[in-house]
Amino acid sequence: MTADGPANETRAKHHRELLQQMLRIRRFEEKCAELYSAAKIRGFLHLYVGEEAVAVGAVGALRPEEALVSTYREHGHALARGVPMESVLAEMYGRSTGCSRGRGGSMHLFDAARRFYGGNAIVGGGLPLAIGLGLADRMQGRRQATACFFGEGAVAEGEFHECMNLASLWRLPVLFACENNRYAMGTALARSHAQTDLALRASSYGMPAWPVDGMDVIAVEEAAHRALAVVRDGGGPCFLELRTYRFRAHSMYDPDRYRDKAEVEQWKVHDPIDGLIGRMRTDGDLTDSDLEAIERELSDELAAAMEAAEAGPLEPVEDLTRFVYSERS
Amino acid sequence: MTADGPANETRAKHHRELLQQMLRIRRFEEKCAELYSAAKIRGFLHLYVGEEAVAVGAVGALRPEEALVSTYREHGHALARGVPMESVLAEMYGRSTGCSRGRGGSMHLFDAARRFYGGNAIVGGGLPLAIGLGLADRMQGRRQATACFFGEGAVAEGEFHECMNLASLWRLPVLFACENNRYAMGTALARSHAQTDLALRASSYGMPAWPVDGMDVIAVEEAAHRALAVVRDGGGPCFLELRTYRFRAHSMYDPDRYRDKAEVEQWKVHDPIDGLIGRMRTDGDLTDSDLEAIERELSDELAAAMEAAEAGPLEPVEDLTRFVYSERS
Amino acid sequence: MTTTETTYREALRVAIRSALTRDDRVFLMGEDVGRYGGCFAVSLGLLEEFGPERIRDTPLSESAFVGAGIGAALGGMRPIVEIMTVNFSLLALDQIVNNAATLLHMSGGQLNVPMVIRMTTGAGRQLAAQHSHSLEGWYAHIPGLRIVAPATIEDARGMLWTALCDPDPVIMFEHGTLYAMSGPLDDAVQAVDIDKAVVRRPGRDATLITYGGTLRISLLAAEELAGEGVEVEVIDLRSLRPLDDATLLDSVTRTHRAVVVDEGWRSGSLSAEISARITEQAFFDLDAPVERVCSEEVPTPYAKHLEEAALPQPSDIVDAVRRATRDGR
Amino acid sequence: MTTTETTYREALRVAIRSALTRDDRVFLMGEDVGRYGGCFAVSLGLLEEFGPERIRDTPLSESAFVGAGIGAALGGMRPIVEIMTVNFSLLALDQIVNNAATLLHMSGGQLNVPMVIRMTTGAGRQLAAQHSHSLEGWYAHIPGLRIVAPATIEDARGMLWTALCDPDPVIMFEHGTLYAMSGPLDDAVQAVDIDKAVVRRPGRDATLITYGGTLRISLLAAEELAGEGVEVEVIDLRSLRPLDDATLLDSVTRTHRAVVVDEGWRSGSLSAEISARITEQAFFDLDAPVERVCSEEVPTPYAKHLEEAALPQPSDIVDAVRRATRDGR
Ligand SMILES: Cc1ncc(C[n+]2csc(CCOP(=O)(O)OP(=O)(O)O)c2C)c(N)n1
Ligand SMILES: Cc1ncc(C[n+]2csc(CCOP(=O)(O)OP(=O)(O)O)c2C)c(N)n1
Ligand SMILES: [Mg+2]
Ligand SMILES: [Mg+2]
Repeated sequence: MTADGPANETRAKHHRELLQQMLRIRRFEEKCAELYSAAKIRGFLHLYVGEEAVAVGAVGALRPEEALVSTYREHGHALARGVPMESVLAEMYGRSTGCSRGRGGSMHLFDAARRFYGGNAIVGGGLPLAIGLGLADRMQGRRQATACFFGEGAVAEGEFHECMNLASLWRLPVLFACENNRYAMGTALARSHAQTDLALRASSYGMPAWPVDGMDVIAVEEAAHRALAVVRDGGGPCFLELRTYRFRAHSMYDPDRYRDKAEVEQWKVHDPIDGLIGRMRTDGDLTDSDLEAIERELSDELAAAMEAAEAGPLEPVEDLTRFVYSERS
Repeated sequence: MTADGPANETRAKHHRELLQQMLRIRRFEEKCAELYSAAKIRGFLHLYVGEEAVAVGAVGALRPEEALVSTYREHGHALARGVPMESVLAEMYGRSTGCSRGRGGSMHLFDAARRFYGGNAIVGGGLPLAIGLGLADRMQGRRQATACFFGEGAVAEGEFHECMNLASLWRLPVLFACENNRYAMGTALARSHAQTDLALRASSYGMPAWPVDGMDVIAVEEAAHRALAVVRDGGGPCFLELRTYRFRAHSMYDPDRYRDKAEVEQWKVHDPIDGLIGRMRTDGDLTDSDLEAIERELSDELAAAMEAAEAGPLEPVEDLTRFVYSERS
Repeated sequence: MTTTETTYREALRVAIRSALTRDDRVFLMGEDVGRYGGCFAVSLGLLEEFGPERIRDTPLSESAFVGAGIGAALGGMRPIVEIMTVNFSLLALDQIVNNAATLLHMSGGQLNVPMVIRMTTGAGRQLAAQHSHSLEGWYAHIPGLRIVAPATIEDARGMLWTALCDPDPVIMFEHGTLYAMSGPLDDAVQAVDIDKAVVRRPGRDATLITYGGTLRISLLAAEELAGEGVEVEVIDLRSLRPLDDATLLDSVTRTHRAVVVDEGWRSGSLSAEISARITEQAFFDLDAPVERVCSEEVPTPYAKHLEEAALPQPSDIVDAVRRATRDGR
Repeated sequence: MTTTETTYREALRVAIRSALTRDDRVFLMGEDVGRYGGCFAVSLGLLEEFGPERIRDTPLSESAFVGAGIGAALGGMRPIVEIMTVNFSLLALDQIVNNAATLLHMSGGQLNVPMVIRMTTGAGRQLAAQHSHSLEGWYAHIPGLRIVAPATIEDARGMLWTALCDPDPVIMFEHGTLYAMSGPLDDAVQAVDIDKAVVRRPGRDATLITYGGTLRISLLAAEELAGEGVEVEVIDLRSLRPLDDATLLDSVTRTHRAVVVDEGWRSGSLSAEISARITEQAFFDLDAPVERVCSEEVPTPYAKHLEEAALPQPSDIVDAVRRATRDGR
C-alpha cells in the first residue's frame, strides 16, 4: 500500500547499500586472489570471502568518530569503514600511495583519519589496544564505543581473558566482535576450546553476550546496534559471537586439508550475499538491472584502483628508516 | 559408646595429626618472621599464617607419587608434603644443606624426591608446569593427579585462562587449588576480578569447581579427596576455590595499608587452628597435655632445625655456576 | 639554589606528581600503584591526591594493561604504565615489541605512541633467579623504543617529564637498589634531556662506561684507582637507546682505554654492543681491547655470598681497569 | 654413500619421525602441527603416522603449551614443542626464561628440563614488521638455554636427535627461507654434534662469521670475492649458545680480519657479542676492526624493495670484507 511507500523505499535503499558493500568486498578480494597468483601482491594474504556480512553489518553500525581495531583478515573491515579501495590495494602493491605507505601490506592496513587502528598480525594482539582506546574515550568523557574484531581462535589466548576481565571490571566502552568462522588455521573450534559456546564464555565475565547469525547482514546490523547502544550508554562492554565461515583457505599458503569440501559447500548455501539478494528479490527491492548496475560500478572502481596501484610510486629507499621514530618538527 | 570406640580413636588420631601439622607450619613461620627481623633470612618472605588449613587439608589428600606445584607462598605446602623442616630452613639461610642448596631461598623450595616442583615467584607461572606434569602422567598411563596451588590474583593472568582451557580440553589429571585469600598484595578480589565467584569462573571451562571453607581443615580435606577421586578417575581437571585469609602482611616489605585491622580481626575469629582445637575439645579428642606435648615436640624440632641451619655450610663460591647446565657423567 | 635532601624514590614521586598536575592527559596505571602505595612506595599518597581514575590499580594482567596503555596513548592520553619489575615485563613483551615499537612504522607514520613504561630492574636484594633480571639490553635492541635509565636523583626526577613529552614510547628502568639512595636535590624542578650520556667523573687514563644500578660501584672503583694514580673517566649512559656514541668516543679517543660495566649477563648484554661500537669507531685509538665487567652467566642465586659473586663488584672493575691500563699510560 | 635429494623441510620431518620412532617419550606439540600438516608443512603426514597423542594440535595458547612442554619434560617425557614462529614466542618467553632456563639452578641441580623448542625465524618473505623478527640473539643471552641454528640440510636432519639427547632445554631456530632449500642428503641417518662451529669454506684473507639464514648469502659473497682474489673463510656458528670461541679465534688469528653477518638488528644483536669476544681475545692479532653486516634498525617493511634494503645483502657483505681487507693483505 502507498502508506508503506516511503518505509519500503528507505528499506530498499538501505538493503541496496548493504548489498553493494558486501559485493564490493567480495569482488575486491576475488581480484586480490588473482593478483596474488600474478605475484602483484606478496606476503600473507587472508581473504574474508564468506564473512562479508559481519564487517558490513557491524562496521556500518559504528559512528565516524568511533574507533575500530581489526586483525590480519581486515580487508572487509577497512573497506566497510571507508578506507579507499585505491589506498588499500596500493598498500598490497607496496606503493607509497598505500594506506600504510607500503610498509604494512595486507595484514597492516591503517587509516588514522577514519580511526581504523589496523591490521594486527598477532592473534589477540589488538584486544589490549581496543580496551585502551575505550579507556581513553572514557577518561576524556566521550560517550562512544570502540569496536574490536578478532577470530574465535584468539579466544584461547591469555590476552583475551585479561582484556575481557579488565574491560568488564572497568566497564569500558568496547564492543567485542568475535568472528567465529569455526577454524583457526586448521584447528576446528572444538579442538581449541573446552567451552565452544563462546557467548557463554564471554558472559562469564559479566558482560552482555549473545550469538548472532553472521551470514545474515541484517541480523548482524541489528545486533551491533543493540550492543552499541548498551556500550555507548555506559553499560560496559558487550560481546557478539558472529557465527560465520570462510569459504576460502586460511591464507594463500593454506592447502586446506583439514576440512572436507562437503562442509564448505554446505556453508556456501548460506552465502550472505545470495541471502540478501534473495530477500531483496522477494521484497521486490532488487531488479536484475539494479544488480548489473552495482556490478558495473564495482568493476569500474576496481579497475581504477588497479590502475592507480600499478601507477603508484614506490617509497624511496632512502626513506627506509623513516617512521621508526616520530619526525620532530 | 564402646561401639564407637575404634572409630573415635581413628578420628581423634587423625585430627591430632591435622592439628599437629597446622601448628607445625604456624610455629615455623612465626619463627621465620623473627629470623627475618634478625636478618638471618633475606629476600622476599611470604608467610602463610592463617591459611594453614588449605595446605594441610589438600596436600594431605595427595599420594606420595603425585606431583605438587606451588607459589612463592609455599612453606606450608612444602612442610605438609614432608620436605624436612631442617632443609627448608637451611634453604632460607642460604646454606648448601638447604632443599635448593641455597640457590632458591624462601620462594624456591624444591624437593624432586617428594615430587615437590616448587616454589614459583612468577604469579601464574606454575600453572603450565602442572598441566604438563599431568600430561606426562596421562601419556605414560599413570592414574594419578598433579596438584597446583595458586592465589586468586593469578586468576587474572592470561596463563590461568590458557591452562584452564587446555586442561579441560585435554581432560588432564590436574587439581587446581586456588587459595582465595581475598587480596593480591594490596588489591582486593573485587578490584581485580569482574567475576568474583571464582568457582563459577572455573566451571565456565567445563570442569567441576566449587568453593570450600578454607579455614576448616576437615572441609578442605574432604573436598580435596572428592576432587582427587574425579581427577584420578580420568574425569579431567577439578577446581577448588579455597576461601581463606592471610593474617599477616603480603610479605615482610608490606606495610599493610590497604585493609583495615577490623577486617583482619574479624577473620582471626576463624583461625583454622583454634577452630580445630575447639572441635577436638568438644569431641573430647584433645586434652591440654596433648596440646602441650605437640607444642613441646614442635619447639624441639624447630630448635633442632635452627641449630642445623646455623651450622649448615655455605655452598662454595667456586660452585657458583654449577647447575646452569646439567653435569655430564 | 636551594636544595632538599631527597631519596630516588621521592624524586620519582615528585616527577609523577608534577606530570599529573601539569597535563591532565597523564595518568599512572599498574599493579598496586594505588591502595598498596606502590610496590616500592614510589606512588605512595598519589591515589589520595589524584583519585582512582588517574592512579589506577590493575589486576595481574601485564599484557592487557600495558597494551591498554598503548591504546590509551593512541586515544589521546599520556599514560605512565608501571610494570612492577622487569621480570614481569616478559608477559607484556609482545605488546611492547609488536605494538608500541612498530605501530608508527607499520602505519606509515600515522600512529605514534606517546607513553612511558616504568619498571624496576636488577638484582642485589637476594630475590633469586626469577626476580633479579637485568634485561635493559634486550629492550635496547628494539627499533621504535627509547630506553632510559636514571642513575641519579636528578635524573629520577627530571627524566620522566622529558620522556612524557616524547611522541614515541619511552621505557624507563629504575634499579631496585637505588630507591633508598638519598641526596640533595635542587628545588627548582627542571626536566633533563634524555639524549646525552654524561661524564660523572673526568679522567685521562681510562674510560669507564656504565648506567643505572652500576654507576655507584663504578664511581667507587674510580675513587680507589685514583688512590693508585689511575684517573678514570666515568660515563653514565643515561640513554640506552639511542646510544650517545659521540660522548663515548670523545672520551675513549682521549683515554685510549675503555671498560664497560653492565649488570646484565655478559654474553649478549648491552656491554657487547658498546664494546663493538667503540672498536668499530676507535680501533686505531685503542691501546687495549675494550674490557667488560658483567654478571656471571648464571640465574641469580639467593644466597648472599653467591649473589655477590654473581654480580659485578668494585674490585672486578678495579681489576678490569688495571688490565686495560697494564701496559703503561 | 648413497644420497637422496632432500629439502630442509623434509630433513626436519625425517628427524622428527626418527625421534618419534626411537624414543616413545618423544612427542610433537604445537599449533597446527597435526591436521593442518604444519604451518610450513614440516610435520605433514606425521599425525596420520603417529596419531593425535604424539602429534598434538594445541589451541592458540603459546604460554600454556610451551610451559606444558616444560612440565611434561619434568614428568619424564621428551617434548618437541613447535612455536610456529619466533614472533609468537614472545608470548611464551616467561615460561622459557623463568622456568625452562632456571629450574635446574633454582632447584640446586634437582630438576633438569630435557626438551626441544623449535621455531621459525627471520624475514625475507614480505611478512612485515610483526612476522619478521630475528631474535636468536635474545635467546642466546639466557644462561640455562642452549641455542642452535641449522643452516644446512645435514644439520636440519642431524641436530634434533642430539638436542633431544641433551638433558637441558635446547631451542632450535629454523630460518623461514630455508625450508624449500634442496640438496643431496646422505641416507645413513646420523646425529651431528651441536657444540662446534664449522668452516663451510676455507680461506686465508678474512673470516666471515654467520649462522642460519645468512649462510647462503655469505657463501655467495665469498664466491664473488674469490673472483677478486680475496679468499674468505666462512664459518657457520651452528651453536649460538654456547658460542664456539675456539673455532672463531683459530680462524681470525690466521686471517687477522673478521666480518660478522647477522640478520638481527645491528644494535644488541648476536653480532655485537661475537665482535666483542673476538676483540677481547684476539685484539693484537687484528689488522682491522671487526665489521658487522646486520639488518637496518627498522621494523621490517612489507614492500619488497624496502625489505631488501633492510636486510643484509651479498653486496653489503662484499663491501664489509673489502673494508676489512682494504689496507692490503
Ligand atoms: C600469537 C599468534 N600465534 C599464532 C599465529 C599464527 N596464526 C595466524 S592466524 C591464525 C589462526 C587464527 O584464527 P582465528 O583467531 O579464528 O582467526 P581467523 O584466521 O579464523 O579469522 C594463526 C594460528 C599468530 N599470527 N599469532
Ligand atoms: C607476573 C607477576 N606479576 C606480579 C608479581 C608481583 N606479585 C607477587 S605476589 C603478588 C600478588 C599475588 O596474589 P595472589 O595470586 O592472590 O597470591 P597471594 O600472594 O595472595 O597468596 C604480586 C602482584 C609477580 N610475582 N608476578
Ligand atoms: Mg577463525
Ligand atoms: Mg591472594
